[in-house]
Amino acid sequence: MTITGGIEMTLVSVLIVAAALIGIGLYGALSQQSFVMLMMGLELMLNGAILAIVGFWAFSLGGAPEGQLLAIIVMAVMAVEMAVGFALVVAVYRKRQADMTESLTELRH
Amino acid sequence: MIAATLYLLLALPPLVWAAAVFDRIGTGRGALLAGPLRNGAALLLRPVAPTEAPDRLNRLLAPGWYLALALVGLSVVPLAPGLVASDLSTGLVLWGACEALTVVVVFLHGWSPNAPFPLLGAYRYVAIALPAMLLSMFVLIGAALPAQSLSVGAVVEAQREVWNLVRQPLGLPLFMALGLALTLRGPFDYAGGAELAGGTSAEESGPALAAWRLARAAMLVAFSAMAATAFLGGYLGPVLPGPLWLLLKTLAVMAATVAAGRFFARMPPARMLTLLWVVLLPLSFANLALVGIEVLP
Amino acid sequence: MSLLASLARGAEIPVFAAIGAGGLAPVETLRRRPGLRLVDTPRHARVLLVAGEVDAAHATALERLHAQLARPRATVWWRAPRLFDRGEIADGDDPTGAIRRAAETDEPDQRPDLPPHPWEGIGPHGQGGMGMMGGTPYGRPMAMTAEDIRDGLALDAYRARFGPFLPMLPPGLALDLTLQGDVIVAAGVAAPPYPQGAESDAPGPCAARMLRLMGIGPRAARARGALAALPRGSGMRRRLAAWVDGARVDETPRPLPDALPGRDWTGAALWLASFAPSRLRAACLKPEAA
Amino acid sequence: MTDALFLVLSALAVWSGWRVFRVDSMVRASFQLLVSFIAVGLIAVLLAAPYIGIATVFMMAVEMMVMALFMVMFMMNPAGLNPMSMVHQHRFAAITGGTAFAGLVAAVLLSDLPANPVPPEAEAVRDLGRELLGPSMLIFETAGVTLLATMIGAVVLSARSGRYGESDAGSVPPGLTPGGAPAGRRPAQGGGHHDHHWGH
Repeated sequence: MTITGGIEMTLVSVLIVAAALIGIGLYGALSQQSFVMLMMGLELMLNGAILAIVGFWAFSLGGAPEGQLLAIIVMAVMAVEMAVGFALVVAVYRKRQADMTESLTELRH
Repeated sequence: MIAATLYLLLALPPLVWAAAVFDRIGTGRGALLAGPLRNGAALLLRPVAPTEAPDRLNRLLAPGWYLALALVGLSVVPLAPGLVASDLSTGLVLWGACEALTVVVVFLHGWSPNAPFPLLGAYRYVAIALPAMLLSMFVLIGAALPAQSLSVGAVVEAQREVWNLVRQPLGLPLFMALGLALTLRGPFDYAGGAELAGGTSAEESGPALAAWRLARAAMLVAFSAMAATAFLGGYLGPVLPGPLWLLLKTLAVMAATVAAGRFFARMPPARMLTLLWVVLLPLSFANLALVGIEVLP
Repeated sequence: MSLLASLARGAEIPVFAAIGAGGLAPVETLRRRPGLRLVDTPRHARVLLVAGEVDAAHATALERLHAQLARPRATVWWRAPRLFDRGEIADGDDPTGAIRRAAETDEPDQRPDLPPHPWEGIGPHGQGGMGMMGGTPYGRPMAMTAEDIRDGLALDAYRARFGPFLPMLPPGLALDLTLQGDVIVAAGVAAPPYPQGAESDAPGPCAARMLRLMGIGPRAARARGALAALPRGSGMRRRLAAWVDGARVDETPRPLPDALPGRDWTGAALWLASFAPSRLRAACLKPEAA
Repeated sequence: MTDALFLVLSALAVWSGWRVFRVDSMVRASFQLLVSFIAVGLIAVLLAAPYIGIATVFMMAVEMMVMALFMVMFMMNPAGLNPMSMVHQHRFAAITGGTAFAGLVAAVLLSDLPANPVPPEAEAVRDLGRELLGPSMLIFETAGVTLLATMIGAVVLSARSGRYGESDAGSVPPGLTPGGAPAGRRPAQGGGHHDHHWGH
């Protein structure tokens, strides 16, 4: 027992934190009406994914660098997601003055 | 590690004061040495003016974060072989994170008072500072290439034979552009400036303003120490002890940065944006490519 | 605390200058005076210096400015008749003594400390608009999307009056601006600049004013380099070059409501500063005469 | 010490992640998300991955700064003067999020996780560098090319010039339903503002 009440930094505890981030992110992505807030939910889920990847790398891969590589790829995915997401938001806003999900029930021109 | 932290904390106040003195030289006001202290004391005795519906927490904390980022950035600078406050294998990346967070903090400083000029300053600053930061990343990678390491200590050791300033002459001038942006001065002071009535600090007064100016001076010290380390060989030098060399080089970079801030005019932001993306960023690519060719075995 | 106070005793007095008619050139002489520091915003100031006559139409604006100085604060009227019954009067060429005396005093609020517009509390959400949009909470219209003239992304516009004592605008000039980001999309002149003496049309002070907006002092070598900071072929650059060479500039600007839209804030401030004060005043007065 | 730090940082990461969807100002929301990322980055540093951890902080600071700018641009509630809730299908979202969390936790607790920690003498950053520019160079380069393509695509998408002329030029926008009333701003209503008043 330590000052943390027995909680230690193990693979299980790291993964539970990651699961919590993914759960909150999913809630946000589903519940938010604004596109920008929706993307925040996706980012939070990817945040959890990075944590899980780094956790697995640290505790179960024996230091093989591929785990870190995967985390870097996820970061690149985040950058791509945000750039394309914001570009689409701007494009849709120019076209329809819409920045909320309900105003885009159709993608037809 | 603890010793290095102590030395840094001891050296910072006099260096911050030196930065304020440099800022005063040539303004024709006299009282070079005592003036900054007196003005600071007078500011501390003034009240903090409220604004309408501000973000109180961020308004209160922004100067503190700015100062903290300066300290964290300073902590990766080695004072002598093996004498580093935070001995990371990725010191340069940590410095980069401090740069990025500085942009966030300046934005918060302008956003939190809920007033037009601070917000305009915050917006302008972000638009200019993000590409300036990008620039510094390429320049710092160039500094790290000969060392084959992201550790700041290794970057210094790789300069034993020849300083990076000689090996990659474009590096320091380009890095200075970032320094001007980080420390909100002269041609890169898009957060403030006379045309925005002080920009992000237009609504600040009293101790909050004093703290912001102190943090700005501390960031100048941190930037100068980093520039001296990455391009001027840090603690390396003959005869004198290492930390003294670092101190002298830091003071030299500080003086050069202040002078550059006085000499170059601030462009309208659109023109500066073009300059950054069309001229300075390609220059930093060229710098990186040259360094890469140079270190090819 | 007493150490701090004794240290602060030797500090420079931060002064915000509200410039009235004929006050521009005299205030320039204060810029390098030891013991004083002219600041860009009333929040940084200890003393409000009213330099030159401010007409009664701007009395309310001046009183609001007074309220923006944190207390303790003081007012000095320099070559200006009092508009409200506070502060010291300074005549002659040097107000330093009066400013020093004023810096020992404190003045209460000139205006009652009330919000300019109370919370309306109309409608389901209190702001008085339809649904969640619109309305005028606290007397200010809720921001609404409006046309953007630069790249057509129609986001919320910000409408406000800027002036008449803003340090980056010619003194007395009050503009009703609509801003998209920092780009001006519509402009109206609410009040023309004050008349200034002939000496403020001289090349030296004009160049110095413009260079100050660009963050540098008026040394010749720097001023030459500063030309490169302005867009090539622009009128601003041409006029600054003329001033730096010591030539007078007698161009009259286009009417402001036509010329300002499309410029960003910095460009607009520099453009306004690139005309001699008398010519700018003439351009602002002409539409009224017509 | 490490465990205590881990506990504090994970609590911070989860709490600020939760606050993202609870604060009323979008700028605050994006900086709450930044705090969450910083906490995760510091946990990664604790987990002996200093490069990943600090690079996360660095990247996310920039990304959230841009996010905050977009937030302000598209914010429907300037200055938080109007109380408004921009949430839909709240119950469904909460249940789905909760289920996802529970399922993941169950998977973590029930599965037999391999234990093969990083050896203390491993040089994580050096290994990563050799991997990136050695065996996995193709992956790394592909990521680079993808980012380049993204940059070009984002500029094309968000620029004013669209496929059929200027994307905002005066023509009537298409309807939200086939043959329906035009969406977006209607000039007849005398001024560009949002037509949609959903919420609640």
